[in-house]
Amino acid sequence: MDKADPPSAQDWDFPSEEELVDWLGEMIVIRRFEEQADALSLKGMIPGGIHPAIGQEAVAVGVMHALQQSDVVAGSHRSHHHALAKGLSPKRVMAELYGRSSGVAGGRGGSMHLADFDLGLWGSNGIVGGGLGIALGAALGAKQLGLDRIAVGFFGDGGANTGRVWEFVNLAVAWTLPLISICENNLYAVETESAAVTGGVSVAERAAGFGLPSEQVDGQDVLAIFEATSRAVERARAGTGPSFLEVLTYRFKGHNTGEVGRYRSDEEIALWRDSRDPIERLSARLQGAGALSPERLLELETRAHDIVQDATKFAEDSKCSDPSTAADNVSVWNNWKGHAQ
Amino acid sequence: MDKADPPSAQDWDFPSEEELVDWLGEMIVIRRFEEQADALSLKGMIPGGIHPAIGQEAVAVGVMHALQQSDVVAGSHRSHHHALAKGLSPKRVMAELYGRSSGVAGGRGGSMHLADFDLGLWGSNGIVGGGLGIALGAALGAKQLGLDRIAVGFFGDGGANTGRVWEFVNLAVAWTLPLISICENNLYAVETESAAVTGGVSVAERAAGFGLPSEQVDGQDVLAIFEATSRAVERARAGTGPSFLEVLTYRFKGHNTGEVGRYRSDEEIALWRDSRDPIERLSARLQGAGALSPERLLELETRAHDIVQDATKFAEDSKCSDPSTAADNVSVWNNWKGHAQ
Amino acid sequence: MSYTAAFQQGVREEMLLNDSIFIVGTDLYERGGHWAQAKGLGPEFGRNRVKDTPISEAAMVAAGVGAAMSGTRPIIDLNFIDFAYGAMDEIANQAAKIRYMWGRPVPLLIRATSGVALAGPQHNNSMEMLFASIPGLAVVTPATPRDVKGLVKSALRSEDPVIFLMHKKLTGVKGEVGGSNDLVPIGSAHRARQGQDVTIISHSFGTVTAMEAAATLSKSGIEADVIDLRTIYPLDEEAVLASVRRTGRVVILDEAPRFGSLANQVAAIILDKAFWYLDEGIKVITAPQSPVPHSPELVAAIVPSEVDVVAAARALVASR
Amino acid sequence: MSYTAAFQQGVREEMLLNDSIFIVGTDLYERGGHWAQAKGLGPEFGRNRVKDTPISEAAMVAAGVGAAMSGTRPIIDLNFIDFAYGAMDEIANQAAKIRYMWGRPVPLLIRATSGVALAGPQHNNSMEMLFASIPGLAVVTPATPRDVKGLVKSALRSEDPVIFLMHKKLTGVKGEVGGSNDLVPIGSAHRARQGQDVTIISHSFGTVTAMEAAATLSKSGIEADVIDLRTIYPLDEEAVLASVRRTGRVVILDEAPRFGSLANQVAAIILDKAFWYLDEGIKVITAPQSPVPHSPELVAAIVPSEVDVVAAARALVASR
Ligand SMILES: Cc1ncc(C[n+]2csc(CCOP(=O)(O)OP(=O)(O)O)c2C)c(N)n1
Ligand SMILES: Cc1ncc(C[n+]2csc(CCOP(=O)(O)OP(=O)(O)O)c2C)c(N)n1
Ligand SMILES: [Mg+2]
Ligand SMILES: [Mg+2]
Repeated sequence: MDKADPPSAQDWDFPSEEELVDWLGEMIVIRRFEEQADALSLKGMIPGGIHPAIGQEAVAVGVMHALQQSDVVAGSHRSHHHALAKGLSPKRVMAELYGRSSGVAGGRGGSMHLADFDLGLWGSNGIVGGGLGIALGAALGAKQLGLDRIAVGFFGDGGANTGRVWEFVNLAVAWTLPLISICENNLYAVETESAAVTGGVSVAERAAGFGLPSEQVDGQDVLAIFEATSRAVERARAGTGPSFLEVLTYRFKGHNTGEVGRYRSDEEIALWRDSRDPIERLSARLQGAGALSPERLLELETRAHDIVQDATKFAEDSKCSDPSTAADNVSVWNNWKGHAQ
Repeated sequence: MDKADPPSAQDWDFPSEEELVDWLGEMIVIRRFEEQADALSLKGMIPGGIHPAIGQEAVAVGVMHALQQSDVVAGSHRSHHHALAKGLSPKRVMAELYGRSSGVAGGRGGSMHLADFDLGLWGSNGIVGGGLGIALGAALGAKQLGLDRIAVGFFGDGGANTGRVWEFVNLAVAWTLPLISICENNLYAVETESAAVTGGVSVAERAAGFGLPSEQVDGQDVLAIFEATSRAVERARAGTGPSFLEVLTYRFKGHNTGEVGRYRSDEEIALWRDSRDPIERLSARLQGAGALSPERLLELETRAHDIVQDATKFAEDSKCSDPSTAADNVSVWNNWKGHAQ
Repeated sequence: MSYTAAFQQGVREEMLLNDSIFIVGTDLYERGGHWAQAKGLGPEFGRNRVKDTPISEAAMVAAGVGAAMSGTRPIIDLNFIDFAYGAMDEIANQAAKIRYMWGRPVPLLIRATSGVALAGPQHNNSMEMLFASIPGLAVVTPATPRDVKGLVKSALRSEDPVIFLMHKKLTGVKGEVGGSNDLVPIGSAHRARQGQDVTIISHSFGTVTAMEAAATLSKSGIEADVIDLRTIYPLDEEAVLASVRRTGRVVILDEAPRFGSLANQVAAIILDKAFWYLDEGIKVITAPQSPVPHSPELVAAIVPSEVDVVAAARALVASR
Repeated sequence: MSYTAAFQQGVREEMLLNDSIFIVGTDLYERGGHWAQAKGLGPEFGRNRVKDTPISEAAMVAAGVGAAMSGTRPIIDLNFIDFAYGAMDEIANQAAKIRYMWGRPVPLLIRATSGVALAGPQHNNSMEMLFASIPGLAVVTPATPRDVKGLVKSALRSEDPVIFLMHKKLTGVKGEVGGSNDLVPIGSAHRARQGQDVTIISHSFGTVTAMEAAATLSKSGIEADVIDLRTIYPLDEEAVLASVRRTGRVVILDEAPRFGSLANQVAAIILDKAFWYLDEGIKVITAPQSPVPHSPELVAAIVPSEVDVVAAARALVASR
């Protein structure tokens, strides 16, 4: 496997401990948001349900801190963490889950179709592997326009078995595009253990066969993610082309809200929850280093709580879009001549 | 790359020199058939044209001799060599190219849709990568039915950039299917140099990332092909699953009849034609070993000539299928009630 | 028995009768599929006949095609029909054409959940006409547990590929089912209600709406003939035309976007074969030319309702 | 200028005007594509704007979608439209829905060669209705060099995805083309011939057949109004209906299999909006529900011909 060498002159800085406290705060916001959304979804408040990313917060926060706001991110069906880490407003994300007009997609998209082009989120995506395709195109667009922008596409271990993912990776290699493909390997695709249906030693090694720097990263360690992404970003901005990251992580909850499969052992779940919680880990580390007092942690928690409560209230107070607009803006042609209906 | 270990107790024999003379004869028949088909196509006798496999004969002959007749082969758009080596009648293949009722598909298929289920040719295929999919299914079918049968799917270096090929390879690995995927790497996909658009060191190495034995083989050496395939066959029959072969070969003519691109240098073409012609090679080797007299070679040539002449005459003398049947046998439903049209 | 359980039961009975049937999909063995449509089959029949796959729609269908050509009877479960977009070549260029090219039957059943409901734009494509328009494929869209069971049994005894579409909104609907020898033929519509005033044609969940509308109409003395198509291709033209000849007035209800819809296709067939029986133009009720939004209120705004059907039928009858 | 060269000229002119246009496909740079449709653009505009790809239809379209969202104007050349089956999710679930979901325009042009001709079952799928039925896409099928050039220019100035289908049998057809500011609007049909006795509606190569039929009919005093649709979606209903109102008799010619065809779709629109203008039923002429065979004699047996059109028109006029 083509291990990514540390670049000679690195143009990114390690976060200070104070910054890491902020990152912790972001991870806590995501965690509380997801817990709330999961609970609301169980209560039937969120049409269609959600795929919570609880346990995978470090991936999103670590990656986004290695990016500029102008960089493009495209996600998967499990992308609330990507959206919030990319800076989308929890209020407007929650409103979108509710299907309200104040949602990031006016209630048209829902959980799997969150987007904000000002903030560089080019959509979560309902089709496994679909987000990576959009990111591929964004990387091409950036290159064609001569922009310094790079693009990141997320998908899961399940996505690594779709053909489209490998077409996308190959084209990025062939065209030396500034694309970072990130496989969030949480071991399962719905209830299927990916190891049982995925040939090869690892997804990262599979990717290496396509001729790009590829590495496995501990997905529960926000700094490891940040570093690996930063290296990939540096290569992409330097014009040397795409990179691949396989991030080893775990979702603490079921595939979607309410899923109660018994495909994972209690021990396995406990192992990850108890000893590989990305929030606990960072918190312990900062506390150990004297950078995080119990009061500060409480502050972060309180803030997260308030943000999530506000978001929920915002969503609940928002209205649905005017139903008479439900079929508007399909294309410039949808009101063409006889096509008023 | 997972190199295929030589099996401990090999259950296949090297061909005798006398057998190799037969193989040479088969290669010569293919060559002459293709030359004739190419010429006829240039004259406009073959609707839709053809993709001649001149230069790639050893691949087909070497592979087929490692198989049983009951084993399944599915090909690509360039598959006359596969069809003839699998035992299809040159007459009925030529008649199919002409679109005649005596053709192997009654004139419905043409060059890209040759098939004979008694002989185990489950079709050449007009869609890049499509034949490998059929072979995947045949391998699954064999396994489900408990048959000793294995399946081989051919595709090109261009096919190695389609997503479907890697989905197929992965599923064969996941299910331990008796599938041999063979990439005939002739360096070009139409006029595109595959190296320029294909990431990674080699197709074989890319395949290895999917977790199956994978090797590169000299495609101009019929024995090397035979041996590599025999090893793969042995693994498949032993139930240990799929293998991948990347076969390095070259097409001496254009992509399709009449193509006159200048994307390949004269030197390159000359190098392959002059020093890597699979027929010349085998012929020289057999002559060197005293196993092939000039008379015998002439006999082979004469026989090939006659076969091809007979095939052409057969095709020309054959009729088109009754036009009133052109839309028959689409499905059991196509004459359903109101659907007589 | 529920619509979903009827599928399971039909498949199970056929699997008991025919060893060569097996089912392939994601999360099937333990979970029984996303909709519980194969619940229990895993433990009963084992991993050889209930096969979990990676997320590889093209490979799933390709494997099914070749296995069907081998003489087995694979059921490929695509979960949501929308994911078939990732296997279109395998469906349209391989499965559908192999009999035509080579005379080789491809007894392949592709099951998926379809229909307009929640889950947003990418999971609510109306794809029945896409498949029905491809020569070589049959497409069925049962509306009741009885038809699910009867049709899946027919499909598993048929020689050619069948696309088996089960509507999201019918998943939990309960009803009686037939016995193990009760087949519903592919290509046969069901006259779900008898009436002489107006014909209402629909299929799948639309039949539920049509029956509700018929009940409402009946209260004001309008008796509707309700035709549940059940099969999209081969369409039961005789059943449609017989009803049109009876009533002379036609409402067609379809939740798909109008352009390219089954509704328009059926209208064209009626125009072609029963033009002189029409007392009036046909009322075609469909969704607008739009993706399906996430918000339930917006979805409700585009999906045709009972009210639309009642109004259309009344208008037709009024202009007698 | 040939039909193919008209495409090249339209693209070239727009590329000169707009730096953000680039073209992507297999074998484009040197060869100019399988049909010479981009001949010369490579050397003129360089590898940055004429990009050769691997055989990766899904990746090509995905790259186009994201690049279009970035504000560039990609042309994705799929060679044969049949290969779009390998990129269906990217077309139907991504390109077509992004404006609807997120308000982001996707100014993407997908070009491919289509139509029924030689090359056998897998290379002759009639896919125009598949695309036209997907909300969010436009589909154009020009019949003449003038329309190719005028429509490609419109498409390259449009904001939403356009599927641009060029018929195999028209590849070398010659004709005049417009100047660099002559656009043919997407969604506008062309009245290719004026007559008052019968309307013949077709598109793409069908227009050639329709015009031949009209010439033959004229000899026996029947004057046909020929409507070349040019755009499948958004269909120019006004042009169609205006002609129907003029003649009251309609022949629709389509080389696609009948079930799900554009011909039936147009018939349904006429039924819906001009029922009372119809003196007679509509004659819908299509191919049978079959794949396209290899043998030219068999192809000829399934493709509708001038003779069929003439006979249909005569029958309509006779029953006046
Ligand atoms: C092409 C496609 N096939 C199937 C699905 C249904 N589906 C949604 S999420 C999912 C599992 C994805 O697993 P993975 O990629 O590992 O992501 P994770 O859910 O673990 O985050 C599946 C099968 C889909 N959305 N798209
Ligand atoms: C899915 C698909 N895309 C494109 C084509 C058009 N096409 C036919 S053959 C070919 C080149 C194939 O190259 P390769 O796989 O290397 O095989 P070779 O022709 O060299 O034998 C292409 C692009 C096709 N038939 N199918
Ligand atoms: Mg996963
Ligand atoms: Mg090649």
